[in-house]
Parts: sequence; structure tokens; C-alpha cells
Amino acid sequence: MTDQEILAKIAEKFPAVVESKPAAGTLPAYSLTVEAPAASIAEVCAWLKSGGLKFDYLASLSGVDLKDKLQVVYHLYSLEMKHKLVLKVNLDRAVPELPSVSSVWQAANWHEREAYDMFGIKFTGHPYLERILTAEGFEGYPLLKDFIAKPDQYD
Amino acid sequence: MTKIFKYTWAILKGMGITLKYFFIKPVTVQYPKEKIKISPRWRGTLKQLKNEKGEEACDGCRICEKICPVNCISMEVYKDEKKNRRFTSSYTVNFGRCMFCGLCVEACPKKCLVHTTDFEFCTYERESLILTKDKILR
Amino acid sequence: MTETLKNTGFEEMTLNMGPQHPSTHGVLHLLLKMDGEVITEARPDIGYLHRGMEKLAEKRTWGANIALSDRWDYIASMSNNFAAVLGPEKLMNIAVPKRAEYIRIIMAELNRIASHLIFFGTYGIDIGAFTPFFYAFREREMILDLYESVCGARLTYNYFRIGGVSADLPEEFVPGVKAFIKYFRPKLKEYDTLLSTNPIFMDRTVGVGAISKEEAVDWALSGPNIRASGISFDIRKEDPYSVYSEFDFNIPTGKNGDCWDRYMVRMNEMSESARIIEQALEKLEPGDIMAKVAKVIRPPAGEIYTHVEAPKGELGVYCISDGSTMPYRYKVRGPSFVNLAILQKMLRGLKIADVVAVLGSIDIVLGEVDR
Amino acid sequence: MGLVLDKAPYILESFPGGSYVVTSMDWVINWSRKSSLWPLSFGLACCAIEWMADVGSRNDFDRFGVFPRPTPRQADLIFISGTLTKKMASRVRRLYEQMAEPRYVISMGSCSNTGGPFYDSYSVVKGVDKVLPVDVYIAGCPPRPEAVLLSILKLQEKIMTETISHKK
Repeated sequence: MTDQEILAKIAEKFPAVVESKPAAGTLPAYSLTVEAPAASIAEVCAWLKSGGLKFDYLASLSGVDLKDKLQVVYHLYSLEMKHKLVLKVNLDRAVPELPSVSSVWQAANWHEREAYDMFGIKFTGHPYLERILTAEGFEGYPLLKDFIAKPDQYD
Repeated sequence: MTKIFKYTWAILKGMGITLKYFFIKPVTVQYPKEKIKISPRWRGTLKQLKNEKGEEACDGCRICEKICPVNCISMEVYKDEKKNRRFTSSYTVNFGRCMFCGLCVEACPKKCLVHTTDFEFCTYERESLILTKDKILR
Repeated sequence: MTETLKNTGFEEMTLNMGPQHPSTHGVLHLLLKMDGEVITEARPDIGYLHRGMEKLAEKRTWGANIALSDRWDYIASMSNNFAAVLGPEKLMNIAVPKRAEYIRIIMAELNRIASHLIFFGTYGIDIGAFTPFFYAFREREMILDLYESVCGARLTYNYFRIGGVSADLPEEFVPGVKAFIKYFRPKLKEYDTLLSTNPIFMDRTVGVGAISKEEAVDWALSGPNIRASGISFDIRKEDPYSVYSEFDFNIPTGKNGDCWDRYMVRMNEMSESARIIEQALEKLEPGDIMAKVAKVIRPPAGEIYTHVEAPKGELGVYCISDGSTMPYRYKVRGPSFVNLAILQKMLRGLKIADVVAVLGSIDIVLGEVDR
Repeated sequence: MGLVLDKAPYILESFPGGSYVVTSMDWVINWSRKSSLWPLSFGLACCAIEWMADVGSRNDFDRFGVFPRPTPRQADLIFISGTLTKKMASRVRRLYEQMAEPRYVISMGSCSNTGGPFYDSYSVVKGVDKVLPVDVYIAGCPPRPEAVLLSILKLQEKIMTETISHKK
């Protein structure tokens, strides 16, 4: 399916999901990129997987700190129909919260835990949202741009 | 019964392969006595070259210091007015931190910083891993 | 918990496996809830090798990030180099010279063989056979010698550059690779006799830890793990990067997705890699090895997700550039990290003795899991 | 150290010629210690692969009597082979404490020497000597397997200088 057809199909079902335009002065996106509102991300993802588009493979889920806002980026792939989609969700920096998609793709389970660990993004409805990589008792979210590491006895 | 036979046969076949290696030349290198030939491109410790006059070829451009991803090179530079060029008064490389990536050697514009093939660098103290100019300039 | 156990007053036991355990392949900690010998719940606890790579990448230049990428999956550093250079190259729109492309592919495929050899050796140890380890490492040393002659390092190569490779091949490399492949082909048959078809080994692995097709896709497995479940998913074919589309090779797949299938897919992949290397050697012609690239690399602002087929699976790099000399965001999608997540589901209901067989068959590298 | 080795030098050295006996004992004890260094088979990161290459066919450090043991209780040598993270530091300390004395530590590679490529990371211990006393440092990232063999030879030299005598 071409990018335009995918976009039309998504727009038909979810009018709130729009194509994301790269900011001025940046390169155009390499693959189809759409932006979705945070509140309805779980429904959008569930439809993307089970609907006609069959995005069954969650390649990657990454948090991004854009200084004024946080972003969660989903890289989706369809093994059957061989098309890709980049899904972006913008979050408020003060209350970074969005529904979890770990019930849609199991693979999201650890990706979301990692995003929580690194950015402090809370995924509501996640079965076990605990820190995954950092040491016990670690304070702060290291991948935020304003994170400053506190020296301890090991430094 | 057939099962026992099957298992024994599989083990014997494996043993056969192992036995074959009993008769060929061993691959083990008896390290301290004999050493394998190390490629001349081996990224070992760093060495500064001298120019044809016998003085240091480095003119203190500080590119290696800047490009080092782990900041393990530090140098002090002064200008010799008589010879009208810069010299380094100290050149220290902390091999305890060096990641031997070779970026400094690649970036050196005068090609006077090179890798040696020396890999035998073990010390009893951490401080001895830091090499100063007299050890690096050879 | 079974009823009988409840009545005796005994309770479930929590068993800690790792971080130091001879067969956890590094510093993995497994929390296992045991009912007698059967695992009722498993939880991998990772992060014992978390070095903050993604944060460090934001403080390093694009060039220095290639050196850092060697340390993600330290068994297959060439594939990591590959993933690290593809992103900036696409952002800057650099055309890599043909010779460099073939050299890259030879290197990446040799590295796949080296990585699978380590898998073969350590999996033998996991199951209880020590001999394959010595044979695997003997062959691997030959590959490392070839690498050493090209880039001067045995493990952390730092060989790829944005726009090409750092050094041309020395004279003895091409005959060396040819000789190695000639030597290596018969060894694969030897491995089959030693381990693959050994009934003791098969008893331990056939039918253990099976992953169905649906599960494999749902958990986004990649590499040999998803192929063992019968899905022919390979980035080299699905989304060909570099010049992989020019090569003729098969993708070995399994049927049941059990440990033996995962093992066998890797063994078959080695001979396929050898085929690719032979083809690439034929196409190798003299020429440039570096494109014309500025000394200081500043990709224009933009973002890109590039992925390569590493020996462990899909290694993706999502990099965002803001036009400066350092990346703005550098997310690494390590295949081992994703592949390991399924362990919590797979181990449920298995016996404790199978844990090592299952864990070994996923073939993880903790450097990539924790980054 | 055992009770005998603790007390014997005191008693022996009070006799004339006793220090000669102590020196001979030193030699025998040190020789037996250095010839059967049993390392813990334990790896942290990249260097562990080079360490495994040492176990493998080409380098084979069995030649020096070095034979990896899976449990710290049987080991008297630990290689810190790779990056030591803050999460792992307390575990490594615990492994070290479980080992029987006399015990030796070899720090392998830049990461465990000083933090190496991760010297500015928020989660890496900047040198294993913040956690354990280190006997030999090997430079390299990772060091060649031969360098590891050399470090064992160096450690053996160091062990030969040890003494049970209380007179320094």
C-alpha cells in the first residue's frame, strides 16, 4: 500500500491522527510519519494492528526529549503487507502520561519500561511499570536533557 | 536397547572427531616462549615520531587532544621563537582510559603519532598506566 | 501452586539465578518462582551492564559514536558499526563507493560467522558439552586474525567511517578469506556430527521452549529467533540496505520454533554467510574506499530510523540530528533487548533444567540488552 | 590464613636459624599458590570474550595452572573483565568477599581500570579499585589474550615476593 492510501485509511477512522510535518529547516521524513493524540493512542494502536492495515510488528518504541515537550515515537512494521509507519505522540513535559500499548503488542512491555526509566513517561495500564536498567534507588531520569548526574562513592 | 546403542554410537562418532585432532599440529601458541606475528596495523600503545633532525615532529596542533573521545591525551604547548615553531612541553596519555580506537592517529595532520604493535602493558599500579612524553617520544 | 504442595505446608520458592552464574551469558539476573521443579513465574532483571550509552552518544561526535558502537554487541562489532554509519550517511546523502560497500558486507558477514561460532561454543557448554567450545574458538581466532590484519583490533574494530571504511584491505586479506571459507565449510559438517545430530543434545533441545508464529511476531522477535518459528523475516531481504539486494542467498527457517530450530537456523546461516562472502569477493574491484566527506561531520537537522540485520536480529538506530556535530538523540534498538523480553513468558511451566537451554538458544549479549 | 601459618613464623623466628626455615616455607607456599591460580569464571562485558579466548584452544591458560571455577568459594583469583556498573558493584564486592584468602584481583581493560570509554557516564564505576584492591592492571580495550597471560605471569612474580614472616 502506498503512503497516501495508508494515510487516507487512518484519516477515515481517526480524524485526529494527522500527518506530521517536519519542522522548518529539517529534512523531510524518510517514511510516513503521523501524529496521534496521547489520550487515544491505545485505541489507535489496537486498530492499526487488527484493522485493515495489519501493523503487527512493533520494531521500536523510543522516548524523545524535545526540551519543550516529550515525545514517544513508535516504529511500526507490517510483516504481511510490508509497509512501515512512524507514529508520534506529543506529551506535556509536566505530566508525561499516556495509555500503554503493551496489551496490543507484547513487545511494548520492555520498551515502555525503558522509556519510563529513561524519561519518566508514565504508561497507564502497564502490567509492571518499574525501572528496568538503572540501579536500585536511582534518582532522576537520565535521558532528559536537564538531567545532572549526582556523583556518589563510585565516581 | 537400540537407544543405548544409538547414544553410544553418537558419542563414539564425536570421540572419533576429537581423536583426529590428536594427530595434527596443535594450535596452541606457547605464549611467553613463542609469539604469534601481530599485524603491523595492530592498535597498540601510542608513539610519537621524531623528524629527520632528531627533534620531535609534533608541532602541538592539539587535534589529537580534541578528537579523543575519552579525553585521555593532554598536552602543553609552547612556541620556540628561534625555530619559529611550536613544541610540546608535556605530552601525557592515560592508557588506563584509552579505548584504542585510533581516531587520534587518523587525525594527526603531521602523521607523527602512530600506534605501536606493543600490547604487553601490565602494571601493578594504576598510576603507571599514564605515560609521559619521555616514554611516548621514541 | 498445586493442591498437594499447599497441604504439606511448603511454599513456593523464589530462586535467584545470576548475576554471576556460569551460564547466564554475562550479568543477567533471573528471578524464578519455583513450584518444586517447575517454574511458575520468571522475571529477568537486567541493567547490570547499563552504561548509559544513549546518554553518552549525545556527548560524543558522530565519528566517535562509531567507536562507542563497538561496545553495544561486542561479539559482532562490525554490524554495530554498520548500523551506526547508515543513519548519518542517509541524512547527509552520501553515496558510498562500491568497493567500500563490498568490504562492509564481507566484514559484516564474517562477523556473523564469528558471532554464531560463539553461540555454538557457549551453547554446547550450556547443554553440557565442552568440546565444541574449543573448536568454535579455534575457527573464530582465524576470523579475528583476518580482522586484525585489516583494522588492527580483535574485538572493537572501529572500522567503518561515515562515507566508507577507514583502511583498505591488505594484500593477504582476500586470499586469507578464501582460504578460511575453504577450511570452514567442512568444519560445519564436523559440528553437525559433534552436536547438532547428537541424540543427547537433541533430547535436551527438541521441543523445549517452543515459540509459535503469533507469539514471535507479538513479542517482535527478530533474527534467527523469529526465523526459527517459521517466519522468513530478514532485514537483508525485507528492506535491503547497502548492496545486499545484489546477492543471492537463502534465509534458513525452522518449523517449530524450539531450541533445536533456533540452533539449526544459526548453523545454516553460517554457510549462507559464507556464500555471500564468496560472491562479494568476486565483485570486489579496486577503487575508492571513502566518499568525499568533510572532516567535521554535521548532518543536517532531521531524523531517521535505520536498521541492519545483526547476527542477533534487527539492530535499529533511531537518530535525531539538530545540525550540530553531536546527535540530539541516539536510540539503539538492540535485538537482544527485545528478544530477551519473551523469556518471562517462555520459561513459565518449564523445568529448572531447561532454563539454561532456553536462555542459551535465544543468544543474547548483555552489552546490547543493557547498553 | 590458617592458624598454623599465622603462628608458625612467630615460634620459628625465635629460634636461631629459624628465619631460614621461614624463607624456605615462603618459597614452597608461594610456589604452590602461584602454580594453581584458579580464577572465577565470571565475565562482565567485552573483555570477557577475550578472556574466553584465553580459555580457548590457541592461548589455553591451563598451561599456567589457571583453571576457571564456576563458584567463588573455590576461586582465588577474580578477573574484572569489563565495565563495572554501579548496579553490579555491590555484587562484585560480595563475590570477592566469598572467595577464600589469599585472593587476587586482576583488572582487565580500560573500563575496569578507570571507567574507560564510559568515564563520564552516570552509571559506571570509575575504576574497580574503588570497590576492590587490585593487584595487576592490564591496559587495552580489550587487551589481547596474550596480555592476559602476561598479567598472570606478573601476578605470579608478585606472589613470589610474598612472605608469611612478621618481620618486614
